[in-house]
Amino acid sequence: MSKTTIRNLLAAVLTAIFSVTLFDAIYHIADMINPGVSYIYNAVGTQIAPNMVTAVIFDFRAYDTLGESIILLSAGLVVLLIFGRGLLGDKR
Amino acid sequence: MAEVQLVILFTSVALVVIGLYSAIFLDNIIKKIIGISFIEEGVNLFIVAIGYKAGGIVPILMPGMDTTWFASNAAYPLPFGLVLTSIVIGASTLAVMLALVMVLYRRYGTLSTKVMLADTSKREEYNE
Amino acid sequence: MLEFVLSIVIIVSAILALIQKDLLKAAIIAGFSGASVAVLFQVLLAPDVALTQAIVEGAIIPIFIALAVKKTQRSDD
Amino acid sequence: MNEIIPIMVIVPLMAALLISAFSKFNKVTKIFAFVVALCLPLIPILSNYGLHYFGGYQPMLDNVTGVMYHPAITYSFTFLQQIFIAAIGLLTFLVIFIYLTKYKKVSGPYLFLLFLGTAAVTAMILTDDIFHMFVFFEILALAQVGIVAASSIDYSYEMALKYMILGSIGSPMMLLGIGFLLALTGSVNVSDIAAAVHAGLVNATSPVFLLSLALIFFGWLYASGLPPFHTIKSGIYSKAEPHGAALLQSFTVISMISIVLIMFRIYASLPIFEVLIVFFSILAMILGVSLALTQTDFRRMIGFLAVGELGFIGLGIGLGTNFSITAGLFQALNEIIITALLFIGFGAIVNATNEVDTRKLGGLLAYHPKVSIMLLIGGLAMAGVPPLSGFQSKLMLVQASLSCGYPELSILAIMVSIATFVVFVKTYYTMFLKPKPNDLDLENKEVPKAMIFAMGVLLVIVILLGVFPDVVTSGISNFVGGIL
Repeated sequence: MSKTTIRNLLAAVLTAIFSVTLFDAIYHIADMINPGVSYIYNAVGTQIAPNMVTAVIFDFRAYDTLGESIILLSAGLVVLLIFGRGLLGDKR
Repeated sequence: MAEVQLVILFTSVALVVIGLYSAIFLDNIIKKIIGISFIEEGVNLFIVAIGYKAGGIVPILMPGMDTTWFASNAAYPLPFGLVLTSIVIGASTLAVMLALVMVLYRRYGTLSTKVMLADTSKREEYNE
Repeated sequence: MLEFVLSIVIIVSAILALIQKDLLKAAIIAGFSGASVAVLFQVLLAPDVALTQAIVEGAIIPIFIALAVKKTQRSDD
Repeated sequence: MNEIIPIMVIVPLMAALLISAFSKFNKVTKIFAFVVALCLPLIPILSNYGLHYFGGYQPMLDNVTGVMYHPAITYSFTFLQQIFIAAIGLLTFLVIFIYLTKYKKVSGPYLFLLFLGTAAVTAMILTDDIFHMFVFFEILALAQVGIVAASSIDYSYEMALKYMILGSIGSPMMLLGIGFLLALTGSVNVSDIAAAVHAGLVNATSPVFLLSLALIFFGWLYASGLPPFHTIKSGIYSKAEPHGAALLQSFTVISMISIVLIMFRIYASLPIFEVLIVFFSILAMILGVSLALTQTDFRRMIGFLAVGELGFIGLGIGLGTNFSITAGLFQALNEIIITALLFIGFGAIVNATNEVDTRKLGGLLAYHPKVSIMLLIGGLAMAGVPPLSGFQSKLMLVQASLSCGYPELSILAIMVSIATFVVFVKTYYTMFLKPKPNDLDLENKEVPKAMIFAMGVLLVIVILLGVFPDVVTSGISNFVGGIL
């Protein structure tokens, strides 16, 4: 039995165990959902914007949205870099 | 608890499992990347399903609604906000991966992971 | 009822995308799955997320994958 | 409220954006990058401790359930954050200084990525919000991939793609774990989640809670390069430019401790959590050292040694007492500085000889005496030789595991330290002391002055921390007392 076969078998078993656990957890979680801070958002957010999701992403968690736009920008820059702009040294 | 929610939660986990399977076991790198996009989709679907409220309304305050009634009946906005961020994150990482694949294809002429991502230390010894 | 149909459509199209030999078709089917997820978001009372999902997973990602496939080989063997 | 705290993230972020926009003006970019990099270690030292609520939203009381929630993202800044942000700021300054003096024409995207990575780890260690940490974790992953892809070393794209694919499996898993926690507690703020767990609102033995631990733990293993991700992490270090690798390993260490501290605050009541951390740490120590022994590429060797040292941090945190966590965090600080010193020093050798294979090197002591002496002291510090800083933290770790009643772990830690010493001395001997091979060509180059300067600064810190460890450990100990 070669090394890759054993590794594949191990990965298959682990994936199977993981999927079964995940399905089991999902079955339980539907009863355990706790709204938590969302009540506060729905109560306070009406004074900020009519759409609560907008209130969350542009007011309470606006800093996450900044991070999101930074990711978009940096992904663009990394793609440009991969296609050859701004590499170090004399690569290609 | 609502039946709708349970069905959608199961769908999301099924998507995660399908994506995980393809990302681990398939050889073609584009298929792997499609599988990774399924994992991200499944996770997003899971988080949105947390925000669902049976018999609730869309969390948008329409003119004429009472605010206290709205607060106790609207769906939960926090998971929706998180998912909006994570969708964009997933798309960005996918774009970077595809760019790397396009450059590496020029060098190897194949999309097989076994050839493209062979263990580099072994390959260096082989080349010498 | 709608969510049952959509769930089946999503899972079946995900599997179809992964067993498809032609990578361009696989990209389009993956986009179809993403668009169905967007409709599910609408069912789950999240219209904003549904809009973003429909644009990103339904259109932009399939276009990226199709571009990558166009620059590389088209079939999977 | 403390207005300076977000400035620590915003300054490198804005510097990155401005540099990428104006990279055409070479000279201006160089001066600007230098000035900003010089500011980075100074800002945390000058600012006060405190909390920052974004948007000014103080914690609010939910009238229905009577639970306090943090509606906005919270940053908390204490002594621990101060010391680590100052360390990463200093390291960024040195790396950017080396980079600016090495190349005549600066590359805008590369400087962007260096600053972006610094901003991302700063946000990760400051934040008290698990989803915010995830966002900056993704930014960090992109920055790492970019730094590796930009280097001029062969096969860097392959390594970047491999890292990216593993990352795109690891980080959605972490997000899924965060989703489970969000479902159980209704919040993504770590203080809220920890309060809910301690108050018994969450059933701590339910499979859902355990699964969320497993998923976030998987993401942590990927972020910190513990087994099964040790090979890819050391590969990443060896495919980056040496000064980039010095920064990459510090990113790894800081993301490791910031995630593990968050996990510790949430899951410390589960006994299996500490067992898991200790298990993977021991695995990392053994695998790291034994794989380092077999390497012929010395960059790869240092990469594996760095992974092995990560195990010591995990060991300290996994033991779970105040003293041991202090020891682990002190070890993290020492590792950032010592490994950076080693990467920069070996990078100087690569720069001077264009050769990375230890079998083809030899007799470098006569050619580069300063570098070799400093490297020797760095290696001794990593192995834990008194009176250097590595000795102090490892001594604390050994004492901690003895006082917890695990003498086996302390014996193991000592043995791994000795093995580290052996690996380092073997490599050092073949590179510096063994007679020079005939076909080795050493005519050309001097080691850049900037590298010597950076190594000197780091060496001074190593010696100072070794002689006066109390300056750092007493403050860290206070912080640990706050989270226990």
